Amino acid sequence: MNAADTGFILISAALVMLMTPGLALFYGGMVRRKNVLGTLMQSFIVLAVVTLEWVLWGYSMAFGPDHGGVIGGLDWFGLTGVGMEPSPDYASTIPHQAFMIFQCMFAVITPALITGAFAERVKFSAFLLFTLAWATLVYNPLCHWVWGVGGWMGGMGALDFAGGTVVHISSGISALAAALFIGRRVGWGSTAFIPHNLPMTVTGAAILWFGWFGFNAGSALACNGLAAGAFVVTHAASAAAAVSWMVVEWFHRGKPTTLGVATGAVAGLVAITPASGFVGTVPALVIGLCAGGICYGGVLLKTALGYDDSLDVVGVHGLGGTWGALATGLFASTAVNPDGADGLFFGNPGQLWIQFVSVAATMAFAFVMTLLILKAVDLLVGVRVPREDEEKGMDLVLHNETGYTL
Amino acid sequence: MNAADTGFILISAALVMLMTPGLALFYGGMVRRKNVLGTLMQSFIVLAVVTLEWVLWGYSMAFGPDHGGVIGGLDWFGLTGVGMEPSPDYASTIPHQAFMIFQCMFAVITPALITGAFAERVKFSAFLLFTLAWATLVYNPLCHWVWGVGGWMGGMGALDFAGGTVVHISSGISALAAALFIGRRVGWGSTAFIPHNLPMTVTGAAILWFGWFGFNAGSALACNGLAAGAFVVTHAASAAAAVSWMVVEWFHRGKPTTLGVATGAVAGLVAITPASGFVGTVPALVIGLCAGGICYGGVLLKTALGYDDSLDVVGVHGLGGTWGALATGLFASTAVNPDGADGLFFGNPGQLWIQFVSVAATMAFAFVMTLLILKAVDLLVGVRVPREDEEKGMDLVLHNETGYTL
Amino acid sequence: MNAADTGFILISAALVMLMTPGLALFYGGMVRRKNVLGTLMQSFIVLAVVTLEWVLWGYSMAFGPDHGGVIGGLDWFGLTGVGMEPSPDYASTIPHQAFMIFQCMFAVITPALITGAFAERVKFSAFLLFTLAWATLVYNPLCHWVWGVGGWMGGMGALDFAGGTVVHISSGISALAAALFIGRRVGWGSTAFIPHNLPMTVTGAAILWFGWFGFNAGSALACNGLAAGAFVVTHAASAAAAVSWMVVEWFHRGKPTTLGVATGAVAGLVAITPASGFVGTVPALVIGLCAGGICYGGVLLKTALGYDDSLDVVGVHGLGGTWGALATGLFASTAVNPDGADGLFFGNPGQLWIQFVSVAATMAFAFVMTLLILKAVDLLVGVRVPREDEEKGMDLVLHNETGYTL
Amino acid sequence: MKKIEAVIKPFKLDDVKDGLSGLGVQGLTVSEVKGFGRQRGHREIYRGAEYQVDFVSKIKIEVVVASDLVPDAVEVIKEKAWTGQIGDGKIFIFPVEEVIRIRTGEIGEEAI
Amino acid sequence: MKKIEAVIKPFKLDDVKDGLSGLGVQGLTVSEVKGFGRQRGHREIYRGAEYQVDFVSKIKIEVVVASDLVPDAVEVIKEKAWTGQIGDGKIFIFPVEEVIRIRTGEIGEEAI
Amino acid sequence: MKKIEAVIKPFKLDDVKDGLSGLGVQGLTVSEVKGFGRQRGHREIYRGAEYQVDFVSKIKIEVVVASDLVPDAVEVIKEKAWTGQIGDGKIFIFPVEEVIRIRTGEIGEEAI
Ligand SMILES: Nc1ncnc2c1ncn2[C@@H]1O[C@H](COP(=O)(O)OP(=O)(O)O)[C@@H](O)[C@H]1O
Ligand SMILES: Nc1ncnc2c1ncn2[C@@H]1O[C@H](COP(=O)(O)OP(=O)(O)O)[C@@H](O)[C@H]1O
Ligand SMILES: Nc1ncnc2c1ncn2[C@@H]1O[C@H](COP(=O)(O)OP(=O)(O)O)[C@@H](O)[C@H]1O
Repeated sequence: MNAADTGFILISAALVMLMTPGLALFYGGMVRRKNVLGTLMQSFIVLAVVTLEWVLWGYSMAFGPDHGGVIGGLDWFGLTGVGMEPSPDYASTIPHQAFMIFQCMFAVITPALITGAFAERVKFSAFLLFTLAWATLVYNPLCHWVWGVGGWMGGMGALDFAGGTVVHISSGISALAAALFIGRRVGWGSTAFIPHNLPMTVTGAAILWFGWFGFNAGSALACNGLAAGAFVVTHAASAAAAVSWMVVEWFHRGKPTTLGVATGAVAGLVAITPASGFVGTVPALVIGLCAGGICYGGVLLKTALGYDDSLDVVGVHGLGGTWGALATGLFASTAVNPDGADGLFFGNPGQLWIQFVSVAATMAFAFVMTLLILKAVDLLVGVRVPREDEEKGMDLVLHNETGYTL
Repeated sequence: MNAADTGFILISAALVMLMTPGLALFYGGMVRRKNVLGTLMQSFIVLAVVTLEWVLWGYSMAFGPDHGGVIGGLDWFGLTGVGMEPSPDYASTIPHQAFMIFQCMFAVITPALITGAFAERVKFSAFLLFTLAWATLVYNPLCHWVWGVGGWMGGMGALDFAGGTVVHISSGISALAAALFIGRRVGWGSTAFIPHNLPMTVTGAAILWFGWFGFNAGSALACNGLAAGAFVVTHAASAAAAVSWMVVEWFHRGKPTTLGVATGAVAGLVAITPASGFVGTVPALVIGLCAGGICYGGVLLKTALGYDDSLDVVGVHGLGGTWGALATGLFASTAVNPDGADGLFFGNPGQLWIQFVSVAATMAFAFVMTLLILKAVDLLVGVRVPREDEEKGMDLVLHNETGYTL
Repeated sequence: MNAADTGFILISAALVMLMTPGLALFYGGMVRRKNVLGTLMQSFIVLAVVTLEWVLWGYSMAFGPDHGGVIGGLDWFGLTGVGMEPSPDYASTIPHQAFMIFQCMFAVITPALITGAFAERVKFSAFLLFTLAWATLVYNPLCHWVWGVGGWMGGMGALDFAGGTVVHISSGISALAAALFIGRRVGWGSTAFIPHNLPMTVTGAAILWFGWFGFNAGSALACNGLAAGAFVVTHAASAAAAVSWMVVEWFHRGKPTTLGVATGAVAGLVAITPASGFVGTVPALVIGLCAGGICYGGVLLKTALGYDDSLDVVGVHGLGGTWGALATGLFASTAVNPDGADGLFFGNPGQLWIQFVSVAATMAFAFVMTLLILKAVDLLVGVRVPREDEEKGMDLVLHNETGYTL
Repeated sequence: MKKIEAVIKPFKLDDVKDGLSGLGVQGLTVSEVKGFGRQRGHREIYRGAEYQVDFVSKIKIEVVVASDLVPDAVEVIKEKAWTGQIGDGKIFIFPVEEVIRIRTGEIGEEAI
Repeated sequence: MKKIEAVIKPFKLDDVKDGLSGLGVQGLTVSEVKGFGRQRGHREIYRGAEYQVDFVSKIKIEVVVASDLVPDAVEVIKEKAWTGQIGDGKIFIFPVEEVIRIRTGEIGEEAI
Repeated sequence: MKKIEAVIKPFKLDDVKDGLSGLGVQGLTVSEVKGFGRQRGHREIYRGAEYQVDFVSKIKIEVVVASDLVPDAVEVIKEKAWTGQIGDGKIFIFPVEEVIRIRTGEIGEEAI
C-alpha cells in the first residue's frame, strides 16, 4: 500500500464530491428564480441518495465479482469485504475503501447531470424514484461493463479513462430520452427561459473545473506521471473549448457570452474525460477546440428539433462525451500510456471501431432503459407536476420555500 | 518524517480552513437580508482573530506541556519550539507545524459555530471580546483535556476522533447558554424569520461537507487505511442524515425542504465526527440516520422551550454532537481501529459510561464558562445592540455597509 | 521521482487554479450590478486564454533554455520535451508536466489581478489583446528573470518564494499604468461606486485564502517542513492583516467593515507571498500587521491622487507586494530556509538592497511595457467603451446578458 | 386621460402586454409587488417550523391611456389576466391631469 | 372610493397590515421603495472611503377603500406605523374612478 | 397638491433628485420598474439562442408637491432627465386629495 497514492485519491474523491454541488450551482443559476431551490435540491439529494445506494448495493453491482461480463454480484452488499487493505482487483496501492469512495462520487454525479434535462417541471417523489432506479439499473451495469473486472466493454478494449461513456454519454443520452418523454415546459416557444443568476452559474462552472482535476487526474489511481499528464490535458482541453465556444458564438451571434464561455469550459472537460489518460497535450487542444464548436452546435439542435432539454445536457454531455470517446479512438497513444492503446492517428484504426461500438451500445442501453424507467415511474406516481404548479414554481410547490426574500 | 502524510495533513488543513467561510455562507443565507454581512463577518473575523490567538498562546495552552491534566503551559508561546521537525508527542510523521496548523483550523471553527445562536442582535465589539475569551478559557482547556498529552479526558479513555466533544458539544451547549443569556430577537413569535438566501445556505452546506473530509479523514494524521475509513463513514453518515431528515420532515410537514436536507447533512457530519475513526460503514449509516431524526427534533425544541437559538446551533451541534459522542460508546470497535476501544455493542459497556462522563463534563464546563464570559463582556461593553439598531439591521449599524445594492 | 511530492503539487495546482474564479467573485461583488458579468468574464476568460498561451509558448519563454539571462527560448513550444519525467532544472522530484501546470496557474492569475484596475469600462476585444500581449511580453520575461534557470534577478540573489515581484508587484504596477492610461469611470467624483454584492466578494476572498495555501506551500515544490512552514506563515500573515486593517479602519472611520476585513486578508496574503519560504511565524505576523495598515493607506491614495483604480489593485497588490518583497530582505533567515539568505535583521543588509533592485526593476519594466501595450491596443481597436455603453453596463453591451433576473 | 393600474398574476404579464399592444398602447410600466388579498399566501417550512406567508407575488402594470381607450383596455386586461382562480387580481382606474414626454416635451395625449 | 398610499418603515408592515385587516380591509398591495426625505440616509464605508447614501429603504402600501372607510384607515395606519422618530413616513390619498375584479368582473365597491 | 410620477433612465436619478432638492422639495419616493415603450429593450443571448427582452430598466420617482410648484418641478425633471435619446421617459401628473405626515399628524401642504 502506498501512502502517497492513498492521500491523493482521498483528496481527489473530495474534489469530485464537490462537483455535484458545483453542478447544482451551474444548473441552479440557469433556471428561473422560482425554481432555483428545486434545481439545487435535485443535485444535492442525489449526493445523499446515491451514496446510500452505492454503499449498500451499487458498488457491489458495479465492481463486485463478475457475472457473465454483464453485472457484478451482490457479494459486497453493504461493503462486506471492502476493507482498509487494497483490493486484489482494483488500485493495488490504496485501501479498497478509498477506491470505493472515489468511484462513489462518479456514481453520484452521473444521475445529477441528467437533472438539467427536465429541470423546472418534475415531481420530487418521481425524481427520487427515477434516480434510484436509474443508478441501479443503468449506471451500475454500464460501470461494470467498462471498469469492472470481467466487464465486456473493458474486455473488448474500449478506452474510457475517466468516464466518457459511463458518465457523460450515459447521462447525456438519458437526458434526451427524458426530455422527449416528459415534454416541454409550459411557455416553450413563447416565453424566454432566461437564467436568473448567471454569477451562480459561473461559480458552478468554476467548481466543476476545479473538481474535474480530481475526476481525471485521480483516475490514474496513483500520483505519478500519468496523473500529471491527465491533469495537464484536462486543463488544456477545458481552456481550448472555452475559447472555441467563445469564438464560434462571437461569429454566430455577434457577441461572446459569459454563459457561453462557462459552458464551453464544461464541454471541454466532458470531451477530454475519456481521453485524459491516453493523449498528449496537442491532441488535447484539438479535442477541446472541436468540443467547443460541436457542443455549441449541439445546443442549437434542441431548438431545431423541438425537444426541451432545459439546461442542455444532451448538447454538452451527450455530444461532448461522444466526441471525446471517438476522439480517444483517434488520438490515443501508447507513448502516453503503455497500458492503453494506439488510436487511428497512431496506426490502429481498430481502436476507433471499438470506441464506436462502446458508444453505440451505451447509447442504446441508456436510452431504452431511461424510457422504461420513466414509464414505470409515471404509472406509479406521475412524473410531471400539474400545469398550475409549474407556473407557481418548484420551490413553493415541492418544497414550500422561496429562494430569496427581500 | 513522511512526505505523503505531510502533504495530506496540509491539504486537509486547507480543507478545514475552508469550512469556516463555508459556515459563514451557511449561516449568512439564513438570516434576514439586513444582517447578511454582520453574519458573514462574525465567521470571517473569527478566522483571523482566533488564528492569532492560536499561534500566540492557544496552541501552547491546548497542546503544550501538561499541568495537572487540566491545561498546557505557555512554554510554546508564539510557537517557540514548534518547528519543522515532528513533535515527539503528536503526529510523529509530520512537521510539528503541520500538526499545529491543522489543529488551528479546529480552534477557529468552534467559536464560529456558536455565532449562529446569537445572530442578528449582538454588538461587534462584544462579539470580539467574547470570542477571544471563549477560545482561551473554554476551547483551549477542553482541547487539552481530550487531545493534549496528559489531558484528563483522553487519559480516562474517552474517544473523540475529530471533535465531538471539543468542537460540537462545546459550541452547541455554549450556544444554548448564549441564547438564554442574550434573549430573543425583536419580533420573536410575531414575525417569521425567513432565510433571505437559501442558495447561499446550500452552498455553505456543500462547502462544509467538502471540508469535513479534511476534518475527519485528516484526523487520522496520516494517509492510511484509517483515513480512508474515516472518509467513507463521514460521507455515508452525512448522506444518511440528509435522507432521514428529509423523510421525517416529509411525514411531519408534508413536504421535504432544501434547508432541511442541507441541515440534515450537517447534522450527520456532526454526529459522525467523534466516531469517524472508530466505526465501520454500517454503524455509520445508523449514526447518520438517527442524527437526522434527533436533530430534526432538537430544532423543534427551541420553539417549544422558547429560547431563540437563531440558526439552530443547539439542535444541530449540541444534540448531534452528544448523539455522536454516545454513539461512539455504542459502536466503536477495535476491529476498525486497534488504538481505539470497543463500545457497548462490541462487549464493552464501560466505554459508554466514559463517553457519558466526557459529554457531561464538557457540557457543564462550557455552559457555566459561557455564562460567566458573557456576563463579564456585558458589564464591560454591553452584549446586545439597542432595539432600533436591531430593526435597522447589523450591516448598517455595525459595519456601515449593505449586502446588496440594485 | 517522488509520488508524495507529485500528488501535493497537483493538488496545489488545483487550489491555485481555483484562485482565479475566486478573484472573479472577489472583484465581481465589488462592481455595480450592471457590470457583474463583464467582470466575472474577464477573470474567467483569462483562465482559458492564458492557459493556451502558456502551453503553447509561455512556459517555454519563462522556463525554457536561457538566452542572456533575459528570456527563455522557444525550444519547448507546445510543451515539446516537457514530459512525465522530472526536469533536470526544476523540481527534481515531480514530473516536469506537474511543475509546468503548477506554474501555469500563476501565469493565469497575474493578468487577472490587473483587471480590477480597469473594471467597468474596457472593451472585451481590447481586453483580450491586452491580456495576451501582457502575458507574453511582461509576465514571461519577468518570470524568467526571477525563477528561470539563468534569469538575472534570481542570479543576483533576489528572493521571491511564491511571486511577490513576478505576480503582485507586476500586476499592481501595471494596474496603475492601466488606470492612468484608461482614465476614470463616468461619474467618478460625483457618483458613489458601491459594491453590488458583498457576500460575493467575501466568498471570493475566502476562496483566495484557501487557494493561497497551494500558491505558497506548493511553491516549496515538495511536501516537507518548508511547505508546512510556508503554509503556517501564510495563514498567520493573512489573519494578522485582516485584523490590522479592521483596527485601522475602526479608528479612522468609526466602524470596521466586512469589505475591509476581506481586503485586509488578501493584503496579508499578498505581502507574505515572497517571504513565505524564508521567514518564521513571528516575522510573518509583523509582515501581516504592517500589510493591513500599509494597504489601507494605499487604497486611500487613489482618491488623493485622483486615478480610478476601480477595485484597488495598486493599493493591495502593488503596495502589498512591494512591502512583502522588501520585508523579505528584512526578515529572511537561513535558519528557516538554508537555500535562502539572511535579511537585514539577520545581519545581511545586502539582501535588502538586492530586494530593492528587483522591486525597482520590476516596477519600471511592467509600468513602461503596460503603457506601450495599451497604446498599441488602443490604436488597433480602441481600449474603452463609449460613454453611453458605460452607462448601460458591460453585461448588456459586451455580452448581451444580464446578471440577475427577477 | 386615465391611468389604469392592474395587479395581476406574474405569469400573465406577457399575455396582458401583448393584448395591450394589440390595442395600440405604446408604453406601459411594470413593477413587482406583493399582494395581500383573498388569495391567502402559502405556508413556508423552515427547519421543521411552518410559517404563514401572507403575501403573494404579483405584477403591477401601470398604463396611461386616452380616456376613450379605457373600456377596451380594461376588457383586454380582464380577458388576458383571467384564470378564474382566486387571486386573478384587480384593475384600478385613476384620473390623470397631464402627461409630458421628456425627450420631446410633447404634452397630453400626444405624449402617451 | 379612494386610494391610500402609505410610505412606512419596513418593520412596521406587519402591524399596519394587521391593523387594516382589523378594519375589514380585504386586499392591499405592497412594494419596496427607496425614500428620500428628512431622514437623511446613512453613510456607508467602502475600503476606507465614506459615501453618503441618501435613500432609505421604505415600504409602500397601496390600498383602495370605500370613501367612508378612509378616516378609519388613515387613523389605523397612523397609529400602527408611528414610532415618533423622523422617517415614519407619509400617507397620501387619491381619487379612484373605478375598480374591477378580474376574476368575477364585479365593479365598484363590490370589487374592492 | 399634485403627485408627479416620472419614469426616467436609472443613471439620471441623482441628477433629478438634486434638481428637485434645489427647488425645495423635501421628500420623494423612488422605485425600480421595468418600462415598455418606444425604446424596445434589447436582445439577450443564451447558449447560442437570441431572445428579445422587451422591458427596459427604469426608475420611477413619485413626488407630491404643492400645486403651484408643479410647473417648476416638471421643468426641472425634464431638464435633468433629458438625454435626447429614445427612452428618456415620461412625467405624469395626478390629483391628490390629502397628505398626512405620520410622525406629527400634520396634514395638507404642511405634511408634504
Ligand atoms: N383594495 C385593494 N387595494 C389594493 N390592492 C388590492 C386590493 N384588493 C386586492 N388587491 C390586490 O389584488 C390582488 C388579488 O386580490 P385577491 O383578493 O387575492 O383575489 P381576487 O382578485 O380573486 O379577488 C391582491 O393580492 C392585492 O395585491
Ligand atoms: N413629498 C413627498 N412625495 C413623495 N414621497 C414623500 C414625500 N415626502 C416624504 N416622502 C416619503 O416619505 C418618507 C418619510 O419622509 P421623511 O421626511 O424622511 O420623514 P417624516 O415622515 O418623519 O417627515 C420618505 O423617505 C419618502 O419616501
Ligand atoms: N402610456 C404609458 N403609461 C405608463 N408608462 C409609460 C407609458 N408610456 C411610456 N411609459 C414609460 O416610459 C418609458 C419611456 O418611454 P419610451 O416610449 O421608451 O420612450 P420616450 O420616453 O422617448 O417616448 C417606458 O419604458 C415606460 O416605462
